[in-house]
Amino acid sequence: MAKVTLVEAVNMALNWELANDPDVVLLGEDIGKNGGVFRATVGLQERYGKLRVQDSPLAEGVIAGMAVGLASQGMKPVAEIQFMGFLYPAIDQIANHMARMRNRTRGRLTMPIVVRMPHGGGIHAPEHHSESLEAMLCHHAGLRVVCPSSPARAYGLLLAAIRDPDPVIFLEPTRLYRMTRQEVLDDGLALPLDTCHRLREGEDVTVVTWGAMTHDVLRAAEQLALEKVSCDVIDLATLSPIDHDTILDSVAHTGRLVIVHEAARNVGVGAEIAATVAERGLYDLHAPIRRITGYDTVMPYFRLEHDYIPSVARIADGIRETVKT
Amino acid sequence: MAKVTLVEAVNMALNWELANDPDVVLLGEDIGKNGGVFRATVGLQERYGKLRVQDSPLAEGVIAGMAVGLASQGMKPVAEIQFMGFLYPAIDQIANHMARMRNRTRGRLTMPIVVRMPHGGGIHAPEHHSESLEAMLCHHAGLRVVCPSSPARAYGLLLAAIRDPDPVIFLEPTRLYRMTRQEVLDDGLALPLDTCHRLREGEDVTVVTWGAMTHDVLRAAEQLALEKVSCDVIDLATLSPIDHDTILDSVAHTGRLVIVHEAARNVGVGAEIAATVAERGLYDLHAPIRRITGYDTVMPYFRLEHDYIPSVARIADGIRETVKT
Amino acid sequence: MKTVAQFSIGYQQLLDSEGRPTGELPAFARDADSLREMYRVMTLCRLFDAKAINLQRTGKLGTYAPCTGHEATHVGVGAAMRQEDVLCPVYREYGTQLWRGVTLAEIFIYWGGDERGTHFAVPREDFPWCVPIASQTPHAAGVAMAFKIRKQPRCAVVYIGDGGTSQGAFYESLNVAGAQALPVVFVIVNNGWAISVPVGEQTAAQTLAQKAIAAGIPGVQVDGNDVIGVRDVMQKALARARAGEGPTVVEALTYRLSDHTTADDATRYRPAGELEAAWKLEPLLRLRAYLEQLGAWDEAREKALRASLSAEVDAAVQVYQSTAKPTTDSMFDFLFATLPDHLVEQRETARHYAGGHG
Amino acid sequence: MKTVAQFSIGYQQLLDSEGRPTGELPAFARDADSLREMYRVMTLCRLFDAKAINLQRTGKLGTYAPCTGHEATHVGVGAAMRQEDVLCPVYREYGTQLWRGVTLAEIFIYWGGDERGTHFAVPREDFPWCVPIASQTPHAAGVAMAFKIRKQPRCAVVYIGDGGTSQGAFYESLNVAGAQALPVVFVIVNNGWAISVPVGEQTAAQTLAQKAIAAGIPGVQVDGNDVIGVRDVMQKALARARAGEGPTVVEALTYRLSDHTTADDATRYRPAGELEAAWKLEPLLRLRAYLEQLGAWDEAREKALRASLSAEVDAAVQVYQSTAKPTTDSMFDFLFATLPDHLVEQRETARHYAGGHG
Ligand SMILES: Cc1ncc(C[n+]2csc(CCOP(=O)(O)OP(=O)(O)O)c2C)c(N)n1
Ligand SMILES: Cc1ncc(C[n+]2csc(CCOP(=O)(O)OP(=O)(O)O)c2C)c(N)n1
Ligand SMILES: [Mg+2]
Ligand SMILES: [Mg+2]
Repeated sequence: MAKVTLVEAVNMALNWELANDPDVVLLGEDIGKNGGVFRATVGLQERYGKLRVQDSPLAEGVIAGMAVGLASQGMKPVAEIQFMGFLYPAIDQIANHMARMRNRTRGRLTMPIVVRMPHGGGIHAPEHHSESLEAMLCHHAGLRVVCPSSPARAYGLLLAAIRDPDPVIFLEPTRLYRMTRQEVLDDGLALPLDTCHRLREGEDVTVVTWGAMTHDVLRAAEQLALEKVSCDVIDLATLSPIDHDTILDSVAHTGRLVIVHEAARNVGVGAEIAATVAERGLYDLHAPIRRITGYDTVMPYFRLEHDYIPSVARIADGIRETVKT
Repeated sequence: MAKVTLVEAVNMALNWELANDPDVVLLGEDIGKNGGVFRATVGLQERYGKLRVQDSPLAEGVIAGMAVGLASQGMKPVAEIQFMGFLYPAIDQIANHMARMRNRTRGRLTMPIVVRMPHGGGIHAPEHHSESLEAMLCHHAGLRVVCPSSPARAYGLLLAAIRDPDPVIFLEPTRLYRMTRQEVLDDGLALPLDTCHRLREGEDVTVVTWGAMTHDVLRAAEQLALEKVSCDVIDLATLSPIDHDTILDSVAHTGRLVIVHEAARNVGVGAEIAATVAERGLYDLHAPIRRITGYDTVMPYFRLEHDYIPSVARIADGIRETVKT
Repeated sequence: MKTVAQFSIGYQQLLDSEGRPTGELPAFARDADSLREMYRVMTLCRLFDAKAINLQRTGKLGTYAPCTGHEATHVGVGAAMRQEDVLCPVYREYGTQLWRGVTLAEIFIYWGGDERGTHFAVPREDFPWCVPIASQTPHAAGVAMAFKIRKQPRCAVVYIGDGGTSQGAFYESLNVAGAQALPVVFVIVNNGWAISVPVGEQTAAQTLAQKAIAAGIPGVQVDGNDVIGVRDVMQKALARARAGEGPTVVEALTYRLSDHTTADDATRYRPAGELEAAWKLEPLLRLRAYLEQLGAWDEAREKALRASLSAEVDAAVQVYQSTAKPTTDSMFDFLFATLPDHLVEQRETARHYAGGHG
Repeated sequence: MKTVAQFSIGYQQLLDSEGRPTGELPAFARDADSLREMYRVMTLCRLFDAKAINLQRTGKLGTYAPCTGHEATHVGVGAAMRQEDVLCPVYREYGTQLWRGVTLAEIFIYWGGDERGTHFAVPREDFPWCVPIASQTPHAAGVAMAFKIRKQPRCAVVYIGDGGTSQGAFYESLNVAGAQALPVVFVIVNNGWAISVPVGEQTAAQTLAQKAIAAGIPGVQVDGNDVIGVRDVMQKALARARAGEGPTVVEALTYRLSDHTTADDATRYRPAGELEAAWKLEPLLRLRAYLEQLGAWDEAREKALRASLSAEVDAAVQVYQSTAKPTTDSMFDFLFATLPDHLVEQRETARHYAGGHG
């Protein structure tokens, strides 16, 4: 079994589905001969041809809109947006059509689409290449939003996303693309959507996070373990719909909740988690909920990006404070 | 002093600024001779000419993008998006440029822009004409989002928005456009932004809402008053940044919080209010926070729109439950 | 300066405004049955339109977008298509839709504010009405791409208005269709107005067909009030597409003889003289004149047709008005293939308050 | 079928690939000082580019978009503009920016991941680099509209790449500029590639200049490696715009002699032969050949120029490298004219953790 990076796991999953489902078709900018700017699609056009792995013209609206058309014919398009900051030209198609077509047509035309894109910062890229815009997507009913935190989860969740009969936005954390390697069996087995993953069991505080931040949270949790603070770390994995029950169960046990995300705080996904616990788990809380997030500023150019993204120190301090209260 | 509707108040404010500030320029679809599909700009092109009150080509991206260009030259564009569901083609310009230009250029190019648009449902309009998408806008740093709840507030807040040196998204509740008349003095006096308005004082529960829902909340509060339940009703008015202090003060007093909005619940603005109270006001809460909102579905076609929008009965029941807990 | 590229835009009119052939006509124009069928659907559109406006005025229908004036364009396009082709309409192309099997009742139900109106029993694969202007155009490109991948001899046809040609999505779709030689035909219905904005203020382009040049694909203008001309141009464009030769842009020149929608009042912005002049060119009279020249139509047939179509429209109104309000469950049940847990609770709440109106 | 509109696209080249005039040249081409100034800035671009790539390779600069090969287009455009005009660049048009007063240090600081690089001391009203492809085009239309409203004899100039011409925003901007006769010139830099996609796969259009036809405005092609041809075409387009005659599209045919950015490896997708052939047409050699024909240039001057420009570049590197990291406060302080309350607390937090790297 090969040890692969997250981006290689994505490539493996795409390859599996292309090989096994003739309806799967990939489209996006520079995904063909170039294999994608992150190399997620490397080798696939060569293997499956120019029609099944298409270089799109430089227009995200067309990529998403053609995916809608393809899906209406029963194909399963997997579209790539080159960076999340370039999602905006596609959002009309995603929100007004992908998310709505099944409902609009009372089930007549369905949208088994995946829209993949890099997510988050930390790779010293230019402006607009480091965004975390999941909140905007999660707010739109009719979409699933998924964000893996490891190569194995990327493989299994991407397979699940492609096989899902409804549109899934698949966010790939750029910091993780090549950060670690993991053994991933290329067995075509999907992981379930709509469910959290517990990354570490603990007693004192529930920490919910996703994507690249899971690694920083785990490092903070390790530090805290030395101080005898034990964290129940939950990887949200599917950001919408949220598996609130797992979180509520954990909070019922720990009595404390910290949410960590890279995106800006204001009206972020963390707010939804906090709000739901304040509605359904209020009496379990022994301390105020805490969100440790990106600031409510624009993602800065890269000299400051590590001052924007919550650091292990900031996370550890926040958890410490919460546990003390 | 004339009694005017909300849409007439909008027209008055636009007229005031056009008359008093030569840098103000209006752009949008059908805002000229036709006076706007809701008649918000009626008479203005006739008075100020085709350059200052411009019919734009049918392209929201151009409307927002030209506003950015105009603003960079020190003009004060007031752009109209015909319905909020047609905001998506403009969102790239709003999020990637309007919200960022001052920060990007370290204050060299600034964006004194207002983007006006109808907000919410309840007027039996076709699909895409009844959306409430404030959450998506509020999540983006660098923008202000404002939503008036009466003719007088529309007048005063719109003046403030136009005079503000930074971009303001101004949401005009369609249900209120012609619902009530109110005496509004055309005196050019702006209301402050970034602050809530208390619509009704009460002891038992804090109810936060905005836009058209304020009227339904007030009706529910009246009903509840007969049952000796007294509601502290807060009109959020500026949806981003949120005046959390006023809300927290009220919750400190009442011990209970209900949030009512028309938009879908998941990752909505209500979540941010709830999360902040769960962080900063947790110990004041005597009962779980409750959100009474649109469902996490697509806004239905109009035969069901009143089943989607929280009704007075649903609001009253929710407050009753919260007060009982 | 050296010239490196040259282009021209042609214009086709096969029946002049009096219904006289301008030259040799295509074969179908000598088939009286075929012509009468086109005339039937065009007349149905006219009667349906009047009824819909009437229902709206009396509070029995929501905002409605009329089609009066566009009948030749819509029916000409429909008649040129094959059933297995796919249509991506905007919101007023009932003539094409009726031709393809959408029912009057479905149209009423849609404008009555009920998603069930889009659940076309026939044609199953056509797109529903598309309100966000121009956003339907990439769908057609995607549909056409599916046909190309699967090597099916089918075409996508997509409508757009003169106003819609200002939206970027339209050009993007033309461009991708050209670059990938997709089997799709773009039909620009130039009816002179985009709500209150006349086409001359919408663009500096002398024709809208020339938008095609930007994408390196052929563009052609046709008299959109000449159903024979429209059908002929469309048949050729579809044949090209089906043969793998790529997309075409067809600009149909017609006129919006109504308000934009029932929520609009065109007298605010539109010169009365223009409307009057346009009525002289309207498409039904023209086809009828030609049919009469062929000896294939007369007053008696006209009366009978109108009576039977009126009955058809009335029957559809019946179906529409007896369609019960959708259940609140229907807000939830079509969102996903299987309802996620958190929506089960919301569905319960909605049931509990069903029918509430504040 | 009647022809209702005809169009053609012209191509201009004033110096051939050997630097020989193809006919009579404009006045400025006989002014040796002016030509030498263009040559100076073109050479500066070339040296700057090499230095920037080198800094990136050694970890001292972020991802960088080189300009090698584009110098004639960029400098030709800059030289044709007036200082009071406004430029809306994409991300690699340093030649135009340097001509207008942007400094080398600002360019380094920008690509070093610091917003202060966009705070141009000169030209104050130019737009900063614009990363989201094509989104700069409506800005230029808006700037031009401001000039029109205020009756100022100024123009906006906006760049876009061949890949960028696939984005809807570009067409929307052409269209509004045409419809409202705005003083703006759109410069399409056709360098053959959009990252890995060759222009022939990007569109079926034979020329990119013909995109203008969709908007009813003039479009022209120019040899983008011929700085005299570019400047001349641009001067004429700007004169037209300034005279109130509206926008023009200029397509400059050049070639990206580098990788797309330092994060790219063009050998993965680009035929080596193509690159080799393109080097034979590169713009510096051509202008130098012409200057030598005029007797206005020689090896000694070349050496002196390169030495002085190298020193200039090194000095800029010094400034760049001695620019301290921005404070965390700077994330907050430019967001709004006055910082809202809730950000004061966040600014404190950021200060507290300043410099932390996880
Ligand atoms: C993206 C978007 N913006 C605005 C609207 C509002 N709107 C509906 S129809 C219309 C005018 C359309 O004109 P045209 O394309 O000429 O079509 P016609 O109505 O004449 O058939 C406008 C502005 C919309 N539906 N979608
Ligand atoms: C909206 C958007 N989508 C994708 C990208 C990623 N991207 C950066 S440059 C580029 C290619 C641009 O090609 P072209 O317009 O020809 O300009 P060139 O780089 O050749 O100068 C792409 C796809 C982007 N910056 N913006
Ligand atoms: Mg029209
Ligand atoms: Mg290029």
